[in-house]
Amino acid sequence: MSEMSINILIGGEAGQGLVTIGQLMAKALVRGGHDVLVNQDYMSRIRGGHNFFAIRTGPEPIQCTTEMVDILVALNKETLEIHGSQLTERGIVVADEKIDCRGLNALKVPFNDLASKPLFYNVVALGVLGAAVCNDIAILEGLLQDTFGKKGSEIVASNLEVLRKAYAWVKEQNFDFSCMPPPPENPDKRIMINGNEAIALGALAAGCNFLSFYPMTPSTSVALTLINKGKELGFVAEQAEDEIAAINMALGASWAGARSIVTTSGGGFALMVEGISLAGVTETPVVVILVQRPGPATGLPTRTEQGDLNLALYAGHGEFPRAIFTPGTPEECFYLTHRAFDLAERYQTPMFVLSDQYLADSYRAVEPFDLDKLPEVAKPLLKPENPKEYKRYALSDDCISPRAIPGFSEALVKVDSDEHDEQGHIVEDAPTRVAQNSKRLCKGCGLWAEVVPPGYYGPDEPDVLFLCWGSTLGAALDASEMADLKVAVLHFTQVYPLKDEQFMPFLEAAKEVVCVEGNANGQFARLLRQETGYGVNNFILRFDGRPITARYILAGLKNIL
Amino acid sequence: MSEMSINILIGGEAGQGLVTIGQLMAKALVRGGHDVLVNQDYMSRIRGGHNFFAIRTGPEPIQCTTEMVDILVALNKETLEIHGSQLTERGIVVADEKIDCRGLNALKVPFNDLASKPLFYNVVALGVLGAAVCNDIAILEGLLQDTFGKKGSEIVASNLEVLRKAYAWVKEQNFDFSCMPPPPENPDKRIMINGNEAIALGALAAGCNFLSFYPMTPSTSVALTLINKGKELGFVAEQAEDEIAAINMALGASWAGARSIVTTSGGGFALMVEGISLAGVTETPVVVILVQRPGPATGLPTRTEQGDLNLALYAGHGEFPRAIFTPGTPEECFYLTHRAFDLAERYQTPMFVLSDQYLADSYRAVEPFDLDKLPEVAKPLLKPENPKEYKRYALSDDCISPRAIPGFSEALVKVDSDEHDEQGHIVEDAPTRVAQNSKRLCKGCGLWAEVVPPGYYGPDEPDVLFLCWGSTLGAALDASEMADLKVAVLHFTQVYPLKDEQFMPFLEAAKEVVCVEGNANGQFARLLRQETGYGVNNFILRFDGRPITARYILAGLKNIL
Amino acid sequence: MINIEAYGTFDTAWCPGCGNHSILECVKLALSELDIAPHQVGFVSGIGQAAKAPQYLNCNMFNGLHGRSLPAAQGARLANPNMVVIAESGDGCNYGEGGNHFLAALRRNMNMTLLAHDNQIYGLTKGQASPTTAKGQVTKTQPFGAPSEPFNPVAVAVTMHTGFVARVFSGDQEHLVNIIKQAINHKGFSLVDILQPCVSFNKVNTFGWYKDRCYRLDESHDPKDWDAAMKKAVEFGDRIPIGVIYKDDKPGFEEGMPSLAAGPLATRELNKTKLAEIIDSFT
Amino acid sequence: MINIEAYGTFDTAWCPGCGNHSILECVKLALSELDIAPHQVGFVSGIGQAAKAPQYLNCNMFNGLHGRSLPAAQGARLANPNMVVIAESGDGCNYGEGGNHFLAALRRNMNMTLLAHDNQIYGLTKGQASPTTAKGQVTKTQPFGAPSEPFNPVAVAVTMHTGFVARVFSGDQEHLVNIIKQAINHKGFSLVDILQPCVSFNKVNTFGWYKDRCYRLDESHDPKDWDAAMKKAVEFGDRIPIGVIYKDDKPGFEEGMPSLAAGPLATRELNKTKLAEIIDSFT
Ligand SMILES: Cc1ncc(C[n+]2csc(CCOP(=O)(O)OP(=O)(O)O)c2C)c(N)n1
Ligand SMILES: Cc1ncc(C[n+]2csc(CCOP(=O)(O)OP(=O)(O)O)c2C)c(N)n1
Ligand code: SF4
Ligand code: SF4
Ligand SMILES: [Mg+2]
Ligand SMILES: [Mg+2]
Repeated sequence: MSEMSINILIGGEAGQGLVTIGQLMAKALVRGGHDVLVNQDYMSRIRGGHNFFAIRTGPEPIQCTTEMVDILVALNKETLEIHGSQLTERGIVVADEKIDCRGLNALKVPFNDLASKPLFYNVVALGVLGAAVCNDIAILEGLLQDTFGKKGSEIVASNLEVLRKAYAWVKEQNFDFSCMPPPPENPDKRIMINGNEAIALGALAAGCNFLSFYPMTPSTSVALTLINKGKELGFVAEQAEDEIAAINMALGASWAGARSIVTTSGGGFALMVEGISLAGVTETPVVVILVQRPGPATGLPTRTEQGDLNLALYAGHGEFPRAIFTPGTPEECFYLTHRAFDLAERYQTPMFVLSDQYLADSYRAVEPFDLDKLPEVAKPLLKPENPKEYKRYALSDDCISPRAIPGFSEALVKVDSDEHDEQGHIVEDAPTRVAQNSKRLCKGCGLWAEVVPPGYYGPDEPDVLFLCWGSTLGAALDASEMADLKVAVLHFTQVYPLKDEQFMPFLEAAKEVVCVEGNANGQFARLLRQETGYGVNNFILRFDGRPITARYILAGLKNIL
Repeated sequence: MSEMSINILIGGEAGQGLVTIGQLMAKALVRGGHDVLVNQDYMSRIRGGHNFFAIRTGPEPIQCTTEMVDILVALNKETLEIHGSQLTERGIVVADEKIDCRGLNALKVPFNDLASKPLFYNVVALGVLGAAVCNDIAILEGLLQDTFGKKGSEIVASNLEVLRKAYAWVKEQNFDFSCMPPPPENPDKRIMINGNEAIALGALAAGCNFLSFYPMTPSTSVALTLINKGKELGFVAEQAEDEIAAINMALGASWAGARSIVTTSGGGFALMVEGISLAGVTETPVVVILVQRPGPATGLPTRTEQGDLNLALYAGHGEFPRAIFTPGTPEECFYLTHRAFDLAERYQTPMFVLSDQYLADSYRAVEPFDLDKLPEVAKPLLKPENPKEYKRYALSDDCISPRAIPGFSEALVKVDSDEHDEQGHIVEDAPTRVAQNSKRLCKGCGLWAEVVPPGYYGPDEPDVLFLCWGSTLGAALDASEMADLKVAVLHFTQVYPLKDEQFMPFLEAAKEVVCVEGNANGQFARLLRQETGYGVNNFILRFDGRPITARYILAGLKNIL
Repeated sequence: MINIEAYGTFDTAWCPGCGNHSILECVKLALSELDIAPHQVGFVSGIGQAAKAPQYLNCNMFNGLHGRSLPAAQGARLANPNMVVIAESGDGCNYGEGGNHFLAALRRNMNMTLLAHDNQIYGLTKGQASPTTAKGQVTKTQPFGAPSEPFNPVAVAVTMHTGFVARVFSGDQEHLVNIIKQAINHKGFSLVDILQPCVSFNKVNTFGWYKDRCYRLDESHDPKDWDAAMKKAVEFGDRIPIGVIYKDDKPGFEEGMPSLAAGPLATRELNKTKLAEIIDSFT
Repeated sequence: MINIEAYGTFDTAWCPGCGNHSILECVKLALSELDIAPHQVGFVSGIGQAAKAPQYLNCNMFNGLHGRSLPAAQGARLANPNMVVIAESGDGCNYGEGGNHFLAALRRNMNMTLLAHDNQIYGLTKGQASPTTAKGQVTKTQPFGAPSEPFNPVAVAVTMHTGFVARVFSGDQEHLVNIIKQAINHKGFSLVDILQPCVSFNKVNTFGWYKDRCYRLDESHDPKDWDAAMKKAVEFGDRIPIGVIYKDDKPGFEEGMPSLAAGPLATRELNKTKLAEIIDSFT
């Protein structure tokens, strides 16, 4: 329920620092006890164009972004033109005094006067906005301290001065910012984190210690977080020459004892497809983080979509098992990535975490992850029992062969991209092929037995059930609460394999099932029909590169019902 | 019905020339009016190991290979050990006199005496076998003439001498070769061709004039045929540095006016996945020939499987239309490849022809393709009407924009891997994205409207309906005729898109539907359920790298019923 | 001469002060001075800031995948030997993701030009080390400094006896135009490695940094002398020679491919009689 | 010294007379003479005839994808700095499909050895031109002759100042063993390009062809002299120098990566306290 929330949108050109302002502001709100949910919209360019950073905030849980704007911080005129129509009735504009606000309810800020030089425009904006929505200047001061501390006390002092001046100026104006609800009393401690950062932390928590990657928006910040936060943990990262190198390097490392991750987006993932197959046949653990953006090909590189589910499902020639996780929140990003590592190690096959640009860049206030509550992640063997007799692909009842790491005993660890015998040597005969291929495929049954059940939210026997996966969770929840029907949400955080008994009763109990997906083909609905025979007839799809919102869903629902 | 057929298996080490003997023998049989069907089984090595070349032949149509052997030509002892148990009751062994045939009915050939030097062993084998199964030595002589003609008359003469000597020697033995039926009278003219050669000819017939490829078994012979047969047609071919280069080169060429093909197998295709997506978004025609072999990864490089259907279906990130053809015979290889080019040009999107090693290497006797009966293949525009106003991605009712070739008028032809406007310029706005993405996807409806219907063979309302696709056609047909139930076959030569009205009545009319596929997961059956909701419950699957045969199907059927 | 206005003026998505602006201008100048009309030229690019260049002039354009401009460009060359083919992309595109294609293109020596905008950084993805980034240079993804030796495309091209090898600087426009013209005129593969400041992400190799180091090669340098060329190719430090480093007029790829002689593939007609004979050869 | 028998004897799938047999023997000799036990060494290979080599000796093995042995090998190195890592594959694998990885590996200069069996042909796929096939050499897929200039891996490696660059001939076993030992001992990336006859598909570069041309470099050649090395690197015709062409003891990749100092990744324990602090830093 985000009834009490407001939505702050900071808009301007790339290069104007709106992300800095936005991040600091959001963090201040979180420190103040508010919930936040950020939606970042940016172009595939470094300067110019039009970007925005929207913070939805309030004292109660926020589930998704919204088109409506309550406070529009316009760093340029264009922002007003583009977003003016999104202002709510109570909507306020904050803009430089030189911008013509055409009669809108605007706080016109004398940026030039408040900032001694253009470098400080950002801090002015922060001070102004902070005064509007955060009644405790100490929080803002602390934030600047944390941010600029490393740069020396002089820098901190000059920033603080500007901040205080801007803050004070706003207070003098007596402008009505009452749309901003007060913070809750005694709020719990929260961290502010986005989907990509949460994935990186989940990986680190699972003992991941090796990354090979090639930069690609919107996945790069997973790598950045691993590299920069992992520094103190002895994390090893290498930027590869291309994505093919990245996946093969990750597999070589995994064979030699690393816990490996690769991070990429659509086109980069496409290049990894052969390597995925190598992971499958060699039974080498690897976790693939695929942060989706709209395709085909380069498509819309900085926008969001859920268009690569099919590719993830079938990436790799030949047949081998896998699991695909599709978190809907940063928390789920953290826990499911952690889980992916455990499964990758136990089942010795590639695991996938699918996110998308919306979730990747969406900061949220989150309860700090409790490391002690995490299950232990499985480990390979350093020294198998009878090293001399060790067989990497030993046949066994559960189809899982003990995985030894080479170099720590006399065991020879042979992995092979060709079909192979138990030792790992190349073979061509039919019986060995059948034995090894069956062994690999049979691991899929184990995976199936421990599928994460979908989340069911809402009343029993609803009029409408929203079927969704991944980042659309929040929008579906919001929409379900806003609709004047009895609506529930069935959200899949694991889309493959599917275990029908976990959800078929929900589908059957609902009057109408509506599939909500961020793609044009309803890829998940098709998968569902493939796996269960259950056909969905109603779709709310979006493929314009923008995140699905509650309003979008409700509008779609009107067309359907 | 292949009741009157016999099966000749020539076995030996790689490097012993068994393919040469086999090809010449098969050709002689075809020239003599017999039908033939070849199954080649070889290891991933150049010398040594064990390979065989099996020719099933007879006066009536042959549909598939068989495990049973009537004439076993053993070029070494191992062949007898491996294949001895496959001999039929009437089975005969042909082997060097030094090989111990352990009481089998054997013609023991004095190879050393008959061949003046080891170089001629092959011709001796041909002469001996020829005498056994082909009563007209003139055919064999003509064949040697054709084969060695280019090397000069002396070579021809010495080969002919050996041939005649071997032939005469056999005739002297009065060995009983009566299992070989006589040739038909007045046979129609046939050519001998395998699946890969037929694909190459189909491409040439469609005006294909550009190939970029990277060698990969079992696809290489498509490239070889295009290169060597295309020489006189001005065909342009380039061996690329890798498969990524191959697909991108083909697309660049296609943009600039070539009719492009790429040929590959599983792992190579995996590397093309990003390029496929580029073809989709740029709307650039290309035909992809994917000759399957067992995976994952390197798998069994010289064997057969139908394991890459899923990958072909979803190769490429993002969403765009495609069609996938799965010929079951060399004739279908020819005609469907031809069709793939026409569709690629008309719909400006990638088209796929899926074959596999079995079909690729399987020579058959085929009616010569009649070029005059082929439909015209669509062509792009050299000069669009108003060159100055030309827009590569003009929106239109049928969602297809006229495709101009750059350089032949003042029209500027801009294609873009980013989302783009009608001109082809990069854009990021939502409405243009929706318009262009919808335009691309809407082409899929056109493709759906002209799907090649599956072939239905056999009685109405059968007890059992074999559902199959691609190379398994012949085995399914043979099995349907051999079974003592009322059996029919539904064979898909186009597996995507699927048009349910073309086949649902057949599925519903059958008592039992049994899916026959050369993979472990029943990929086509899953696709069928995804597209239609129809779930198949009975499967006969094979994934040991060997072709599905009628006996294999019948054995599987026993387990099911 | 074709008026430069025929090449149009477009809004770009580049940062103010970026070297790309200057390169774009020089490309237009070179084309117009060479009297090449927009529809005669085919620009093929990858993905990156540099790779956007063909979006900003009137031309035929194939804006393909990151790293893959060279194969597509060569495909276009093979399809239409009358097309002036120019591949244009960044250092990451050509020497990173596309490194294998770079090597293959040098070996093929087709008649085309590669304009490699070399800002020694990944611009569009916000500042990771590229293959030409100096060893030790700190970036967000290389907090301990770029760990590898930088790639020297010019030296590798000279090693491989590439037809035409030049290094230039986006800040020396007159020189740049001249070299681009020579490159396009050369009948074989021409590499033009264009040093270009990235004002947003490369704070080391700035305009001033290049300006201070780059000096034009004069007549004393004989680009046909391989040893001399190699010396100049590896000079990249306090002094950076710009100009034509190496030149070899050996026959191009096209001359070894008889099937190309018949002209553009788009105008070919299928010879059905010959094809029928080919089918017959399977008897 | 480890007894060579520890490395075992296996049936191979190679043709009789193939140079691979000799190389395999020399590899085993070198390892045993260096006193390296089978479980201490990790062989990483691609796909091809050469790439089968690790199947035929006792060792840890990662037999990966065609063209991708180098990334996997480097991944292994990064995961375990105690492992003796040897990548072994053919010319097609390393310089064709894997060309980009070859360049990157030269730039990284990790402590590992690449044994590139260079038969100047694609053996396993039956005789297509490889990147090192001579221009004009006719094959089934190149009926007009290979259209590109051959790739000279040694020259490119020298150009890039690779740590250890050698060219050897499979037919000179004593020499080969010696060079492999030096390569393994070198603390940085070692390229050993091994000329090897393919009796089945390369009828030009036969045993005799190599035998007639290859001559051992003697002390007069100083591998630390880059100019001299470059001269020897490009000598590939009537005379082919074999031996260590170039050597540079510059610091390896590992030294620029502080996180590698803590030893093999497999033995690391997660520091939960630090991680909790990191999580806290998001407050
Ligand atoms: C397959 C793939 N991987 C990664 C990317 C992301 N990407 C886009 S541009 C770029 C780097 C661009 O660097 P460069 O080629 O030097 O061009 P610049 O922006 O510096 O001009 C990357 C990594 C992509 N588009 N495709
Ligand atoms: C992605 C991919 N493309 C193509 C192949 C087919 N293939 C296997 S080995 C080989 C060439 C081998 O040549 P080289 O590396 O020189 O090794 P050689 O057999 O000559 O020792 C090729 C093209 C493959 N296995 N994988
Ligand atoms: S990021 Fe760098 S390369 Fe890109 S436009 Fe800006 S200055 Fe130029
Ligand atoms: S084909 Fe050539 S490289 Fe391969 S084993 Fe035979 S001789 Fe050796
Ligand atoms: Mg760059
Ligand atoms: Mg080779």
